[in-house]
Amino acid sequence: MKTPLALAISAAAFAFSSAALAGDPQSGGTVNTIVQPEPPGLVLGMVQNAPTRTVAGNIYEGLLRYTTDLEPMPQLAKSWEVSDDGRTYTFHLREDVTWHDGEPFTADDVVFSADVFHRELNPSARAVLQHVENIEATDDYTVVFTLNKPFGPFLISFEAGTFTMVPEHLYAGTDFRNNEHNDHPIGTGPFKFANWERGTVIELVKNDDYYEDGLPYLDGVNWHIIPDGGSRAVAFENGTIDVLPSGTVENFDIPRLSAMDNVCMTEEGHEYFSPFAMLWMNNREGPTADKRFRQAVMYAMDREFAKDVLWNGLGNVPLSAFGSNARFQNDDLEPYDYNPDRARELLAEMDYDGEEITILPLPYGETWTRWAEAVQQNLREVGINVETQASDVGGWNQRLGDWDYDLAFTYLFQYGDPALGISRTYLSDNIAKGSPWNNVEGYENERVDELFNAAATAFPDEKREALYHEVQEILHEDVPVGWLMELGFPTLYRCNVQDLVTSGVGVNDGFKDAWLER
Amino acid sequence: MSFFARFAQNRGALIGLIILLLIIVMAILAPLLFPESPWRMVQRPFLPPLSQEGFLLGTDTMGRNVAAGLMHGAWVSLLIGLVSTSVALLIGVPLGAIAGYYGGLVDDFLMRFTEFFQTIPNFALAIVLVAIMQPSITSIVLAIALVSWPPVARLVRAEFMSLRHREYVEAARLVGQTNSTIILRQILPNTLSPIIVLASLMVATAILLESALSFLGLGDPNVMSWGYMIGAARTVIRQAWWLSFFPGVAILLTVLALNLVGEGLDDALNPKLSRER
Amino acid sequence: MPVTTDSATEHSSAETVLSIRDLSVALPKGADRALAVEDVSYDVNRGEIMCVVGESGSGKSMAANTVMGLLPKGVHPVQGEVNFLGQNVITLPEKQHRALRGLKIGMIFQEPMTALNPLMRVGAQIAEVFEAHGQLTPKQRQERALELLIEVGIPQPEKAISAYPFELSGGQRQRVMIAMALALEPVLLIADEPTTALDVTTQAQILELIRDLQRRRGMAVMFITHDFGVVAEVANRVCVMRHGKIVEIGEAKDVLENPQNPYTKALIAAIPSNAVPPHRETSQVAPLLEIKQLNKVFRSRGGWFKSAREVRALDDISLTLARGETMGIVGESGSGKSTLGRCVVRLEHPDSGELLLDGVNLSQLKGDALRRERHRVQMIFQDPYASLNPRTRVGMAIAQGPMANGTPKAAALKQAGELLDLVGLGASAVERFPHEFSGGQRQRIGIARALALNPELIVADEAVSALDVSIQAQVLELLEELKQRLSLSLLFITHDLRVAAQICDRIVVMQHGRIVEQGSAEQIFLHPKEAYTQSLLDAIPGRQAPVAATA
Amino acid sequence: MVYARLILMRLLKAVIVLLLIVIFNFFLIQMAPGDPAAILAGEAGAADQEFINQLRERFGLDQPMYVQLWRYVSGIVMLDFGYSYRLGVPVFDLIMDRLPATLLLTGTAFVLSLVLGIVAGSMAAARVKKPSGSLIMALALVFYATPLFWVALMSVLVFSVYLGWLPAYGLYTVGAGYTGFALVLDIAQHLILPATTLALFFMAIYTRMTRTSMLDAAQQDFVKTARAKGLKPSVIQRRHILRNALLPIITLAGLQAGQMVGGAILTETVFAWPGIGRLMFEALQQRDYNLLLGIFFFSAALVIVFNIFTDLVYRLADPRIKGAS
Repeated sequence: MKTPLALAISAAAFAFSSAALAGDPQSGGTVNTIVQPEPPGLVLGMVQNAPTRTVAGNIYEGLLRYTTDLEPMPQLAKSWEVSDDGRTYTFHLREDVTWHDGEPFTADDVVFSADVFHRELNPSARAVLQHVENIEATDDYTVVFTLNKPFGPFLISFEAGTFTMVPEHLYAGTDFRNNEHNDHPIGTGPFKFANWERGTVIELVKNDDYYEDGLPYLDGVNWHIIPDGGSRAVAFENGTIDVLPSGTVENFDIPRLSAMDNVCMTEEGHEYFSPFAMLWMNNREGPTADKRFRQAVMYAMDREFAKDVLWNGLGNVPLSAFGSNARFQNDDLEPYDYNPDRARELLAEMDYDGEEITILPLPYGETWTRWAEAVQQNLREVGINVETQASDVGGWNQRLGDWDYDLAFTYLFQYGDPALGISRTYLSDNIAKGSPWNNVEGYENERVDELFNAAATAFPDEKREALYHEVQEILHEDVPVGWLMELGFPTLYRCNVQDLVTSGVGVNDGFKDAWLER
Repeated sequence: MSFFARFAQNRGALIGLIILLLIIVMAILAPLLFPESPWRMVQRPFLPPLSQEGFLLGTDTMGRNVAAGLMHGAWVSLLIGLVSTSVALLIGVPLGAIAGYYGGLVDDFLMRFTEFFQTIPNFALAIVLVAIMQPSITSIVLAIALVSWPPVARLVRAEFMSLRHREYVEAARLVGQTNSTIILRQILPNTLSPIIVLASLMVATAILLESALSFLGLGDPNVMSWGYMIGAARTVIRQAWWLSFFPGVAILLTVLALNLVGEGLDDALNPKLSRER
Repeated sequence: MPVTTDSATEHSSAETVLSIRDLSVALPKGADRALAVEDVSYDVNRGEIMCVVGESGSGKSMAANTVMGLLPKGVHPVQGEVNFLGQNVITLPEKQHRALRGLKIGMIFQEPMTALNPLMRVGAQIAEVFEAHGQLTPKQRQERALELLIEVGIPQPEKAISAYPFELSGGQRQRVMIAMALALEPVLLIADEPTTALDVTTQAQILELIRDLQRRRGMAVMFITHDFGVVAEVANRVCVMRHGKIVEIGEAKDVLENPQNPYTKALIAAIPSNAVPPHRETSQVAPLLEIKQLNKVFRSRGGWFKSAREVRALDDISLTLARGETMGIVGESGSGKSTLGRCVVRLEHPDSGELLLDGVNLSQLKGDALRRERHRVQMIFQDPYASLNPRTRVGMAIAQGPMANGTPKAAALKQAGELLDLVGLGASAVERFPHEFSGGQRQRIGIARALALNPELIVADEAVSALDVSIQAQVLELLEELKQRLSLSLLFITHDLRVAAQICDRIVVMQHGRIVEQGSAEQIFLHPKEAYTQSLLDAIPGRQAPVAATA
Repeated sequence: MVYARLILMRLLKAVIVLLLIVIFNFFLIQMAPGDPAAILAGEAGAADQEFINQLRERFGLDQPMYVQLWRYVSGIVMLDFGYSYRLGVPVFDLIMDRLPATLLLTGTAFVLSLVLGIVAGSMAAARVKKPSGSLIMALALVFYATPLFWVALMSVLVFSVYLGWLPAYGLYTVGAGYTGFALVLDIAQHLILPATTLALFFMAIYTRMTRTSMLDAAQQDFVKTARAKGLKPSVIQRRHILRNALLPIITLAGLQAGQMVGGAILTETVFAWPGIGRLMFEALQQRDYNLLLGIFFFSAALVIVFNIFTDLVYRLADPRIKGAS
């Protein structure tokens, strides 16, 4: 017997989206927005980096969407059930869906996408799929996933960017990466790929045969490619650009831009990712190997200053390893407030000999550079001898991949659930050279491993919560990495663009519901 | 007429010299006037110039004192300019001298080598070099030097070619002086003036190059150079014009001064005497 | 003495084209003297050639440039009149003055090599003259240009007219210049050292041409030169200048035959006599230098687009030079005489043949071996300005040789002092820099430097050609004297037979890299065997005494 | 015919130089830290070893270096520049997409600077020691001394933001759907700012150069001859002085023309001009070796072509050189 959970949720979801509507939508109009940097390709799953997600999220779709509270909403799957043991997930697909090339979308596409395509190409999907024992289509419009153990976050892993549906009839049996259709992606989404002028613009046009009645309202979306932050700001100011997705303008411009009339700003729409800025601290060698040193760093950094000056007060200084958007946050931990004296004490206690350490800024634009400068200054003021080590993206990857650093900036997506976004940073079996996204700091703690693994597969959530709270206490004490900020990535847009952000991934699939008020 | 007299005849040169001296003084005084690191966040960000006691030129995006940055920057920019130029000379002069003096195959080979370097667009090459060596004072200086030596080599070569058949050089050969002596004692001294002039201009170009690199984010993050200041201020140029304005002017003045001085040197070192007679 | 006045009156009868009165021209501040010319007065009359003679710095060209309005910047007349056809050009507005240039006054310059625009065809440059004065149609201009080229006797005028200057020889370019100057049949032709840069034979032809044209057109010609030989060739009247003042003026005949002013006398005396060279006893001792079948070919390296070209600079040259003997190598430019000299001192590497110095073959030595032998043969260079390193003190310049050959610095410098004494500059010169010396003095320094290694043989390459006659004489004397004192052996290379005649025991005449004739100086001058030698002798300006004047 | 032969030989030489450059750059870039796989993995936000290995294998980065070099060079010989690692598009196409934009920009700037520079220069030369002349030179000097990117920023600020006269970035108004003349006009508008900024610097150089070399030429004897003919000063200036003064400028212009591709990186970045320079910078940041090498190859080729071209022009301008053959 099955719970009516899914129906309840989907009902809630509808309620939500209809509530969001202000006035009645009008059709027509094209929105000009920005993608930065130029994406390497548009086939989700084959490429997962941010710009690709932003654009292709409107071409491709996943089985589910998520509210800004990360509650699942129906998308390609109109409903779903979860067995009591939490091991079987059954999805009922919509029957009126067709690919952009007219072929019908069926359960086989789902099986192909999940079992073949993503298993081969998509690391983030692989992370989830390792828990999946078997995927099968029981009929044309029903798919059943069987897990080897319960996996808490399974239901929120179906977002388009992570777990997109790709057309079997075009990809099955081909060399995916050299498939001719990669240049002209075919999805089920509200917009169709029209044209990509390298270095200038990617144009999407309305999918007239879209299965949801009346959607989308827009005739098209133009994603402009403007490499220079300043120019992007200007473009928005002089009206060529209507929407600035999060992170497409330098933070310093945001106050000015948002102050312009007929400009609206929302911080919503990145809950699914809730980017978490961290300071890798090399746990293997040098002063940073000492717990007290790492704590000292936490006390030495004026994170509030960074938030106010560099991030315009947006975002949130985290308490510890779990961000405020993450589930199961343990909030009765003692915060690491700015406290240089405490930092000096700790350094004295471990009698730090002034050995020089380096700090590696994140080569993603001015704000990060400034931030590194600020932290460097903070650390110097408590007597830590730190030099900045400049490098471009390549050098940054290289260094982190080879563990050749002392302190390094980064930020990670949390993907809504600790088991997806957080544990990967601390699990010891996640230590491997060559990737800047795993347990780069080299933290090893059996207890932590146990807790995380148990929590991931525990069922139901109450069990998980207990485990996660304990893990947070340990991490909070050990400070394997520095927890800098949960970044507030605001989206700026002309106020006449309505219902732009209706999900936890914001504009990544937001243009589906968006409409222009005239 | 004395060297300086000839130099001073060119009023521009004199002005240039004065500006240059001022900048050098700035560089020297920096540590005295602003003992603490220019990176120190000392005040509220985005203070406009003159708005606050002790912050003549205001503060930057992170509340750092622009005046302090400017003066420490003078030091960095000049340093980079001078060192990279010297390095370039160290590469270019010997190559040019040898090519010009011996001629023939040696010359051919060395000139092909030089052309080769000139065939790769300068700035692009500089960028690549810095990217490869990862930004730092050293890598920047090297990169600048590596892209700016060919003109030196060419100049020196040309000078040597025109001088090596001068009668006094032949006389030196006749009395049995060794090639090295002839190169160092007879010819080189007589090529110095054009080299000096070129060098003064190269320093200017080097400063421009460095600023351009920093502008693209390829500067040394540990030193406050003018180029860095502009690069950093570029994103906020709209709300804080002064952040990129003052360093911009500083660069302009320095380069300007160096050029004026260069012209002055040219007049003073290459008196027309040498041409007519 | 009142020469100026009576010369002025004397010719008032003949139609005066140009009359200069009390002209003074100021030099810019900082020059060696205040006035370029001072109180100069003379006339130039229709149908005569007036020679203005003087050594460098005498201001002989200043008047001419004033007439043309071509004075260099900062130089300007401060007093006097320059009346051309009755109007004073000094006060003439630039526009009208320009109208005179080319139309009424034509001018030729010294350097035919640089006086023509390298980027314009000869025809076009001539046609410009007509254009400048708005005469004729473009087509007619070309026709006239051709006629003029024919008139000045350019070979293949049809080709020359569309040639670029660099495609013509020096003589031909000078003819083009003349054609230009005469295009509009000016009343006055100013010729500023028009033949100085040319070979003797060419010089003779150009002089002939000018004289001839002058006669046919009855122009007035103002002929500026430093060479009394040339004066003797062409002058009707002479005006001798020194330090900006006129020292003597009068009929060419009178001035040449019995000059009044001592300076004039000195100048005339200084022209290497065209009389028979003194008979010299050639002491037949063992030969010092033996040259056997020496060959040298210059190849212009075949570049990416040009094919290699060959010039036989030395074609199977053989000669011997006895110890203590002075041998003159005479020839025109391109005869290979300099190449010979440079091979002997081994600045050039001969392709084949032997250079036996005291039996040692220098011709094939290289590198250090060569360097060690170098001190045995030294050279005196042509250009007193280029032959000394401007940044090296004179003493050092001389001492460098001995030092390079192992003499300690102190000793070398001391010796340098003695040598400077020897060449008549005084040991004090050691500390000074070349630019503090005059051309003649520098040449003495050059000699001292050559002597410093007391070489067995000295090669003097056009050693006096760049000097004013009076200086020339002094330097030649010095050489003569040194020869006696130190019993030097000299290889004396010159284009100037007169000079050769003065100092050489034996003379070798070269042409196109070959030896045309050799023998004792006497022999060569009195009984030349070869036509070419004869033609050279004939070309010597003023050889057959003052004649032209009376004609 | 001399030209044909000359060009042929030069091209031959060029090929060798190009190959050398390819090899040189190949090793140069290999020295850079991080490889495209690592970076793509990095961008992907989540990557495991398997993912990276897949990429490496695909890009042939798992091969020993000499194999990679051999593959690349032999590719070049067939004029196959490979695929862009990041964009998965043939390098050749990418470059051909961008080249026109760059050539348009730099070409315009080039002509602009050359013409204005020579005009200003000769004016200055004619007005030596006059205030007007000094003013020209002062301006030239200022332009020369001002950092290019700084001018760019300022001009955007003034003309695009405050005055709103000109578009601030891009090659044309995206989405406006202009065609024909309208498009040309639109592009022209977009061209103004970047082209002028780029031109200013070189203009300054030409101005100064023209002046000096005209003053030199004015000293020559043939100028005296010309005056002796009674020619008008204006004619002398133009026909005799300027013509001779232009020779050194041709040489310089040739050099600059060659640098056009590399020289525009800054301008292209600030003005978001979709050209080669920017592509090159991005390729470098992405360690997109094939693309980067391809761009270097093309820009070097361009340099060589322009050198040859310059030689020809020089030959036309100066008969003496023809004569030398």
